[in-house]
Amino acid sequence: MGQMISLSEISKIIDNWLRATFNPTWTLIIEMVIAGVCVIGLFAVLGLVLVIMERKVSAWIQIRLGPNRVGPKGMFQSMADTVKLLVKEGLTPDGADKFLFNLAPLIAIVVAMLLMAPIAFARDFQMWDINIGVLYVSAVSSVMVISILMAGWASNNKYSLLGAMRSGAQIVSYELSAGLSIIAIVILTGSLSFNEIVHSQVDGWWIFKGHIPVLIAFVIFIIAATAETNRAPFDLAEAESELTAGFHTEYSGMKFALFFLAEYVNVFIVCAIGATLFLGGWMPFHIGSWQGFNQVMDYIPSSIWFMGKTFFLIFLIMWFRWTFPRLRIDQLLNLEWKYLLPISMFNLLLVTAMAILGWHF
Amino acid sequence: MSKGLPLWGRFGGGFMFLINYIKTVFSTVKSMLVGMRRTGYYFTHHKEIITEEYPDNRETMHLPERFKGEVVMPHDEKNEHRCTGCTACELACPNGTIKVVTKFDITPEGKKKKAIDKLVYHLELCTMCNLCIVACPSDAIKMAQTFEHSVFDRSQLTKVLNNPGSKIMDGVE
Amino acid sequence: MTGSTIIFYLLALLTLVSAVLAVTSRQIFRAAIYLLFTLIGIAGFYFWMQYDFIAAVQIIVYVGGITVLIIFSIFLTQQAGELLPKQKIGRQVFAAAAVFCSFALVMLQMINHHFTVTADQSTTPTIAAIGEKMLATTEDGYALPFEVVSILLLAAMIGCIVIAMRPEDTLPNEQDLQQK
Amino acid sequence: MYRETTIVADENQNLAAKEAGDFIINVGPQHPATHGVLHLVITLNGETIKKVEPHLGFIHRSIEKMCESLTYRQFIYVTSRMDYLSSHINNHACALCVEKGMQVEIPGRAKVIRILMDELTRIASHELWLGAMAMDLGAFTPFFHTFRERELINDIMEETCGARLTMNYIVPGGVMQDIHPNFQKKVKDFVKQFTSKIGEMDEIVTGNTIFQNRMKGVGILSKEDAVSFGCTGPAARGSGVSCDTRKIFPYEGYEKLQFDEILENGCDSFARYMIRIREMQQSIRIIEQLIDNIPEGDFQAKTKAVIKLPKGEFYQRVETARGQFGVFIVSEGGTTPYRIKFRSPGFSNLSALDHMARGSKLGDLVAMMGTLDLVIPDIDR
Repeated sequence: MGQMISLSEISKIIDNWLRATFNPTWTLIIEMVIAGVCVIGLFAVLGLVLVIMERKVSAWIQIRLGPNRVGPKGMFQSMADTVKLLVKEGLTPDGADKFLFNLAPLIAIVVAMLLMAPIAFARDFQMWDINIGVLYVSAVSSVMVISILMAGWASNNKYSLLGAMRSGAQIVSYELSAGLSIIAIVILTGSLSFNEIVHSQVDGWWIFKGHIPVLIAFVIFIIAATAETNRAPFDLAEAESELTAGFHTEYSGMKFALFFLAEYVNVFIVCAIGATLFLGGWMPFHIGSWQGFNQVMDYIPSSIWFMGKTFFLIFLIMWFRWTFPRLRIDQLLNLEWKYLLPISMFNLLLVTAMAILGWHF
Repeated sequence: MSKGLPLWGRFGGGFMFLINYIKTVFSTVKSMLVGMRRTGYYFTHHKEIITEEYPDNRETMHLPERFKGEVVMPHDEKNEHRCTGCTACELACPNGTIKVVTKFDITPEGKKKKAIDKLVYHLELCTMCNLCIVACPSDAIKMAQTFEHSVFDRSQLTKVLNNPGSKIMDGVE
Repeated sequence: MTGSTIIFYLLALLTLVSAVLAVTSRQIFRAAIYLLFTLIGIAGFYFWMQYDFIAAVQIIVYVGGITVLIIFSIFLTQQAGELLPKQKIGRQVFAAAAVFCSFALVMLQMINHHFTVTADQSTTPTIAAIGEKMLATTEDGYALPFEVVSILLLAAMIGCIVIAMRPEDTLPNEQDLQQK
Repeated sequence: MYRETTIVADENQNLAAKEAGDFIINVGPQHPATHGVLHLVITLNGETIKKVEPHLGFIHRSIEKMCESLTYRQFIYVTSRMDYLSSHINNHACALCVEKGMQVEIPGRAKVIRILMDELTRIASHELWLGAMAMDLGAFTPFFHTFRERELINDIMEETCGARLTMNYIVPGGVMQDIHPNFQKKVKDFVKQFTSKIGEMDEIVTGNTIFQNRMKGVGILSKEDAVSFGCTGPAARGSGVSCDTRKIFPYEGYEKLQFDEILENGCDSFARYMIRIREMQQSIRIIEQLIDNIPEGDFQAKTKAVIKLPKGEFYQRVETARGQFGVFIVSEGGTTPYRIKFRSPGFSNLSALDHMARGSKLGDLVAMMGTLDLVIPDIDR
């Protein structure tokens, strides 16, 4: 297909040039540095974009205008917020365990960075094509809960502790149904690698060719992803009407900003994974044998497809947040253990049967 | 969430439980979708937005004429007001907001006549209860439609309502 | 010294230092966090050796599961914030001796074992290979151990539920709560 | 369980009650869960509430004592600052009580205007409550949607009374000013908008499964308890206690109007929620009956400039948005009351909180406080 300059082309050009100029070790180091800088840059951009997006979505849902002072239509509002958070004093409470208190936001952000590695952002553009990509993501994301527990305990604040306990119970529980709904796709593709999962959807996204079981898995995945990222209606760890701000009550300034950033980046990551597994990653949208239509779709760069799908899911999660009230802790666990888990287990059986019998397209 | 039998309950109730379970799931999903449709409607219909951009709309913004912003004393073009200095407002005020300082003018007939020297108004004490306006027998004071009262020093909130050199209007007793 | 070696020593440093700190720390919560770093360091070794699957499982089971459970049980214990009492000197000596003995045992094994270098590149297992091995009923298959472990876990789970379940009549009712 | 940093307000009592494993947290006086400066000392067992102790007085301004130094015309403005969400109704009660002592008959026009204002205030208060209630449960959007209708009422108030919250419009003898010429049209517009938009709340709040599960079977207050705690208003009517002052002790011509006293038998948070939703519709019904039938005439009876009440005791109760509000005046015959006492609904309703909250989860406490519709200046005065 007639690709213009794509991300993979650019990365190849850089790679070739580096290989021609330096020896392999230096090439590797420079490429690692470039990747690191790109991830940090992506973090910054994601933080800025997602915060302004959240504020605009909430404003429009709530018949408000939203931020409209800084820059055109308030688009630079989140930059002003960032500057404010940067220059703010980072307080550490007197009774806090200072080492762990300061370590917790770092762990949150490092985990979010690690999760970026296996995501396929565009055609042939992936930092680390690890062959157990899905497993890697669910493994590393389980470390996230540690940072919340650490922050909650080290703050020496009862609200924080309650928030951390809630969050721990919540994340540990919802990992199960998130994992099971991911396994549904893994069964259909027979691979854990993101690259292969995307390539298995070349003739149609799983959500279309997987019938109702995959649709159910998708719904469960979105619910579990919302819960795992601690967002409303599952924001019990923060629950501002009950626990002030939950586990990050005592955090301020840049330390708070790191938690905040990690939350948004995690939202991005779970949505990216959802887009990869169910919506075909960077695969363009094709309809059967409509050649003209498919060619037009192919002409859109793959990175745009990926970002479009991811941001659609992010919007969906934001839409949830501004529509639903929060659950209570026992209802939250009921929902997981009495509804999502049995349904996803039954669904997994259906998917397995479907995969064995080859009922999908 | 459901009030049906527990999952491990009697086998006979198992089928009914399953029906109830599925019903609960569907009604939950339906209620969620109904709510999301409503919020989605507002997300896409920006004409419903009701907020005003306050400091920008100062020119077009109109407060109703009865709005109680602060007490003012209207003067006509000859710098005359209608206040006789009867202290009815001072008495009516629950907070001691108004202080009437009187003096004695000499009328052209050579008689002494009571008049106001200063009508001191403490905006910082005022609760905008409108009692002074109602109490005034000569309609000398009224409520103004201002509301941006913030100043850096509270002494600026103590105001003298009558203009310097103003006189009482003819015919007001 | 290549980059790979540097990474190895860094991981070893992380693992060892946090292991020592986990043992010597007198704050139980911090000890748990140091233990976490030890486990992460070990997962790092697996990644370093390119045994990605085992590394991921290490993180899921030990970091995401066991450490979270440990932290939870610390939260639920009384006086989690207090410093632990200093151990008696006799006990410390005994512990050091025990550690030394087991260290010596491991080292002895390692020295006596003849590591053979193979040129076999097929050590990186695919997921399909792992799955087939796991469910194979042949001689070197793991179907039986797998099932035995599952039954053990099931038994443990049922035991937990039985312990956690309180009979209805011992639950505090409204009246008891009011009297409090 | 935790390093001891608890600030316990009443040490002896709490230490005596504290058992092993108790976890005491303070909610308030500055806390997003409390709609004002209320301090709750909550004893938790895990997430389950063992005891709730409200500590009051953070916004006590000794309004009752202040009123004793103000004349009968002046003291009414202070009562707007108690339950600021039903300030018209508070003013109304005071005016009625003073009129009882003066023994004046107020003109019919003033009566109708007063009832209209009361009912508009009631709707505005319930609208705010509905939004705040949803916000307590974590849903932010309904807050802004209910404020849209509330804003219309505020505009009507601003046009006629000159203020949006503390109007001081109802005075002894009638009302302070005549209604604005636009009043009737604007109220009709409001009624039209309100009836077309109230259904949306069913979609995003009432019908929502999460919301229903958070409300149903939560915060049980039985009929007997509601009576013995002295609960009034929607909090008691949710438990089936018939206590609408407009029905049982009609004042100002409520006896001539067609409206229902709303009763629910659920005894839980959801019943109290539904009471308020349905009460708004009854208020609309009252407004629709009156808005085209405002009699012509004076808006104020002829009264002396200085009011003197004869020696004696006077009591008047009205139904505010939160319950029964009573004014008790002891007069020694002078221009100022000798003693004045307000019976505020919030205080009695708050006393039931501990009873309702025991045994439920921390998250539900917020919902219960929401359904009691506490306004803290009303409790503290």
